[in-house]
Amino acid sequence: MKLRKLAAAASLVAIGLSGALTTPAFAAEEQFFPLLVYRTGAYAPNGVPWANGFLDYLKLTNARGGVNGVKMIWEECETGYATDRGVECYERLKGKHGGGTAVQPLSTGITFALTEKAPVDKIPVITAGYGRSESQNGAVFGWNFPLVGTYWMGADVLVQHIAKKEGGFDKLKGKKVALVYHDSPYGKEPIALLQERAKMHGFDLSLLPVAHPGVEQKATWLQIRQNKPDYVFLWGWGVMNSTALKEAQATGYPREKMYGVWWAGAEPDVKDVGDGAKGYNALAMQHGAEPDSKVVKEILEKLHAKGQGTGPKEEVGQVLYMRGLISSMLQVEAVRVAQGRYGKGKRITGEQMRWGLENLDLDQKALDGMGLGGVMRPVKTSCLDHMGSAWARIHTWDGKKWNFTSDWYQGDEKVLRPMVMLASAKYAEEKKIKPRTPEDCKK
Amino acid sequence: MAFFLETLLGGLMSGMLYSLVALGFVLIFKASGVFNFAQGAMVLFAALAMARFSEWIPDWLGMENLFVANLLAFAVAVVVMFVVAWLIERLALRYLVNQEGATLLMATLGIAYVLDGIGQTIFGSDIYKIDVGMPKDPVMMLESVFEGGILINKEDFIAALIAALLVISLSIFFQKTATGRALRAVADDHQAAQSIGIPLDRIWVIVWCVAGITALVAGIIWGSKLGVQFSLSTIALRALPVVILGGLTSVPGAIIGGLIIGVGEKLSEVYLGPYVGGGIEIWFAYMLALVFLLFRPQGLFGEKIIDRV
Amino acid sequence: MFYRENGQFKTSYKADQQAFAIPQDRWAIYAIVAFAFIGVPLLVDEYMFRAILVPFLILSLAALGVNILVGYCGQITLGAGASMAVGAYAAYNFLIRVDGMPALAAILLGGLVAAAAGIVFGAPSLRVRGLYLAVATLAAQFFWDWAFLRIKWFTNNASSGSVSVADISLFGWTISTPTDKYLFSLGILVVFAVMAKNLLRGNMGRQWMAIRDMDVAATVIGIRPMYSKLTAFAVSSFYLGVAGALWGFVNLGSWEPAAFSIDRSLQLLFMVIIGGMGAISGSFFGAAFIVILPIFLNQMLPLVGSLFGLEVSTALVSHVEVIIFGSLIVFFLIVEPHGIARLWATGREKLRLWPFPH
Amino acid sequence: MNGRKIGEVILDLKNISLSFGGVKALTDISFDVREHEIRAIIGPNGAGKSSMLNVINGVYRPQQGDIILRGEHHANMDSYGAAKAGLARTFQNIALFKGMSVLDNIMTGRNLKMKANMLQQAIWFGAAQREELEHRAKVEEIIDFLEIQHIRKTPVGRLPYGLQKRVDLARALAMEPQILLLDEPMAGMNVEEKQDMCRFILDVNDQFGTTVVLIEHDMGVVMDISDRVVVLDYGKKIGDGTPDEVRANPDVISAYLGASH
Repeated sequence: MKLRKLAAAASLVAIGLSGALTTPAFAAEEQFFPLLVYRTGAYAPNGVPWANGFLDYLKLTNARGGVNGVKMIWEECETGYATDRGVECYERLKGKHGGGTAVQPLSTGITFALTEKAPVDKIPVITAGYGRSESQNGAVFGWNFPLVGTYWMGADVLVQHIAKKEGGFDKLKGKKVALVYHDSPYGKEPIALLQERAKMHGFDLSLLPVAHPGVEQKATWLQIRQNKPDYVFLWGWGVMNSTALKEAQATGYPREKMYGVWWAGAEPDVKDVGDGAKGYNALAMQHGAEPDSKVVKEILEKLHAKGQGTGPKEEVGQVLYMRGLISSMLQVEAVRVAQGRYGKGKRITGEQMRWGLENLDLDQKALDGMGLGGVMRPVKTSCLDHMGSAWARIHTWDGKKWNFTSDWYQGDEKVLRPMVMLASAKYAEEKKIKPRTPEDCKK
Repeated sequence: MAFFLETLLGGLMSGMLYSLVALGFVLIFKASGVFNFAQGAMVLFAALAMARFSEWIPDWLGMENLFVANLLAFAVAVVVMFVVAWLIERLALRYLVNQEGATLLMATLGIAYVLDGIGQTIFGSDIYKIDVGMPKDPVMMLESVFEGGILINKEDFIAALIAALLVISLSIFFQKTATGRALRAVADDHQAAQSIGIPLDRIWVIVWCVAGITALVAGIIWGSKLGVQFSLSTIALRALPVVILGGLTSVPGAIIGGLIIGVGEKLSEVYLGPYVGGGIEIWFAYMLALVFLLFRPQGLFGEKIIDRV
Repeated sequence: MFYRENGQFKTSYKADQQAFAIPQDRWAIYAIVAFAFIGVPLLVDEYMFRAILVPFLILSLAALGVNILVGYCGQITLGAGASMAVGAYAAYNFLIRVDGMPALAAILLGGLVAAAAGIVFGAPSLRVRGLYLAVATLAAQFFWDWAFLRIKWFTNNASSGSVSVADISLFGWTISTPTDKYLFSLGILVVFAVMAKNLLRGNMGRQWMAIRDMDVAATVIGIRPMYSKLTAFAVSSFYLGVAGALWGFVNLGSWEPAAFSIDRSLQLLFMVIIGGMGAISGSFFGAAFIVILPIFLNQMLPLVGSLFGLEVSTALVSHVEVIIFGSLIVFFLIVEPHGIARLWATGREKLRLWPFPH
Repeated sequence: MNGRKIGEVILDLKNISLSFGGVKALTDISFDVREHEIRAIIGPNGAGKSSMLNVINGVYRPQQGDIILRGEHHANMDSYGAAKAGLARTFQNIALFKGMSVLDNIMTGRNLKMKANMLQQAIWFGAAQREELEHRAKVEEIIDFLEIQHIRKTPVGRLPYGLQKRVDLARALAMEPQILLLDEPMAGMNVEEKQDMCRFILDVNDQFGTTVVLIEHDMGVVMDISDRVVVLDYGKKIGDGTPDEVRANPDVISAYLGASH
């Protein structure tokens, strides 16, 4: 018992010490971001570039002089993609340096857990391109921000794309679509939408789960070989993606008919498959690999050239790096918006941050200004719409790099909205949440 | 029918790959009574070494030839695995002689953690490539007999061949060489072997070295198939039912067990899976092994265990 | 010198059979429990509650369950996480499917369901042991992992497979603040620890230990291996099930099967090895150690690194963490198979004799 | 010799045969045990003596034969049934519970007599505590009887061999058996310890009227304390009778001479 107390005391001391050390001396206002990342474990190859992009944009913001002089500060915590560790990280970091501004867990599991805690702590949970799809409804999910993309919207775009390829939604009738998915809340998210769409258009949807971490897929692909689906949607993460591509190659399933979600469409997923992945398509959550964008050049010049960059230089501009960068940008911009209302040059609280996130309005000019012109489309959020943009396109791997191969699609509101409303109403009832009204939003 | 055969063949080939990992278990268990849970971590460690050195060596030496680079990397990886084996014996196992099986099992779990940590610290935790020129595309067979033919995965086929070769050479090693015979003597009776002058600790180092090499071969095959990444260490969990089924002390058991498990899980997933929602192969393999255990606690080819009072 | 038994004579077997026969120990335990209930809530902050103390309490309870099975009955298990999962999901279903079900009752019923499942998957222990049993328990682990992912009924048809529980209440006391959660978990832990102590010092505990130490001899004096092993599985799974339900209801609030994966099973086993097999206190030591070490390293390593002008990345910290865990497991198995609890006991022994070593 | 009265046959073994794989351990062995007597089984190493005891209390299952305990026929015993029927035993290679104290080891011998259910035990106060104290008192009597008060709380693993043997006996006695099977209770002891052990066996037999079946190597001891002796060699019975009869049996003599004992 004594040992336990000793250790607890020691860790308390350590917490105090590290707090003292990382607090810089100068007086300017600081905006603190807890960083939940994973650089180890089964999903590290995908977690690392995202984290590096995320971090680099915060560094770049400081190099640009902060947000109206407010400096961005952060602390990293390794979650290993495990929910309980993620929660511990969140608890540890949320109160530091005057409180966390917003948190981005990069894990659907952690998102689910934090969804319960965020309203209590008043810290927004930003899940750009992941998390629970119904949390788009800000009236019920007041603190969740699935900015720029949800899985339902992504799946919807995929269906639209294959319908276009086939020559219209009516041509989907009788077609076979197989969903190969990571057997976790993440992988299961699109099922509801795909089932809805399957009902609407009469295509046949088969579900093929793959157990964590996804290195054993032989049986899955044997089934695909037998059923010969017209399209395979891949909802994988980490090593599951490259394994799927290798198995597809080994069973001779044409990669051209495979479509990945945006988490299954980055360099780590295809690079060691190389030519075997040629022709494989994936959703681009607006952006793809953007080595030529202005923001990337700026980062290389302002950070990496001075040895202040995070991670290897080659990674800058890759798909997941850009995803991290954009996620980071969105929160920095929300800080800017919030400052506009609550005082320029001041530190904002989590609650003020929420207002900022609900009033994001990044038009083309703003994007160009940040060097993100051509990388993504404008985003405009509201109190009731926490996604802000429902656009995506497809990119294809040519054996060496990702190239855009489609026009922009927009998720179909007529399909998405009812589903979001239904699911969030169910959640509100379970949790006894009183949805916010437009009047509440004005506060 | 064609599909059934295909599934069967697919199962046999993944079974062969499981056997390759299972062999490492059997070797160590035979010679030292240790159920080496760290075998998976060793596979990862070996594969990481191989992948990284085949990347670094051309850089250091400034050469291009992939074959030579692979060869050199293989040699270095072998040395690395020897060092690992020696350290494991030196730092842990020698203090755990004659402990209960369960204790040793837990110790190897600890070793697995250490290897995972050190491996990723030295070699990194990204996904790496081993390119030994394995063909990736499938071939079709018997197209005249079945419509669409039967698909054979060339890579798996070669892997199965290599596994078979490894088993044969291990058998020869055990039967024909003096060291091999000493190993078998140790396996039969530690004290007796010691009393006729077989140095136990050296034998154990050798066995761990051999297991290290099997891990390396398994790592190369699996690594070139899946990419070298942390998840590779989880294949130990897939090979576990194989050894249980085949018997912990039997080399042929590891092979037959691997084939049975491979076929069993693929058939179950393909034919049973769709009725219950799929994803059943992992626990099905375990259940298969478990049901088997209840009827034959020593496994297919294992030695019968008799308790004496 | 202060820790002396001289002059304390027990005049009845009753006094000698007490849970803590030495008065100093007894008072120390009372003091610690009292401090935990009254002192701690006054002293520590929210972070300590949420990130350290609540997980510590719940994992202690789980480790206690594992210790009963592994440390006292000698049956190895790699499926402890599965028992927690069964407890958590069963409790969840009782809570949402039965109107007016009190949360505490749901948690206990979850424990009972876990106990039943534990008996089923413990049955192979009658035929197999050691490594083979480890495999049987792994089968349970993978089976339940799968079942909770795949069988929608268990998750109330949640499309994601993730379930959540709003704040629970106990006789009108809503458990929502970290302090509430802490006190609730602490209360349950204390009750369960006392019950474990009672079981283990009585006939049941002796039967388990007899089976552990020498099962043939145990049979000969009339202990039925089947009954003893299965009760050990049942009691252990009951503890794990309750711990799992608490982990879900109180600590996470929202969870998915991955919260109770094989990693959790291994973690619990390590707690018991490091803390001390066959010692109730070992469960607490082990849980404390495993909860605190990663947090401690996360804080300390970058500091140590900065002393030498090195930047320690989060990746390195977590690698170092697994290396340290692994090394400690091997270390304890070699040097002190009874873990921290025995080190502590040895230290106390010295204290009792101090200052005269003989 | 003393005042106890040897009674009827309590345990009758008929045509017992036991083999492991192809190896015959016991071949067609029959003998009986009478109430209150001390019955010895002797024979050279590997004669099948321990196997015989293992058959009697159900550790091994014989392929053939009939075990008649108090008039009830059993094709084989099971250990639990044997324990319930009042058979207790000690082991040649001491089978104590190493992780437990002497007291706890002996208390396990009472397990069949303890009735509190698991819930009562978990709550402790009430039925379980009462029961525990009752049995503790009984166990303390045995501890006094075997003169091991001073080591009550010691883990058995730390005890010297002779004392472990005594604890082993104590645990068997705690079962209050009707028939006590002793497997080489004096092996490895010095003369003094042997004398103590002899005294205990005779006292048990005398005071509690317990029937004793005993395997022993030390011929002097066997001939001194036992009422009847059965002799095994290579799994076969070669002699049976009073010590004097056995001593005069030519088969027994040749077996022992041949076995250089």
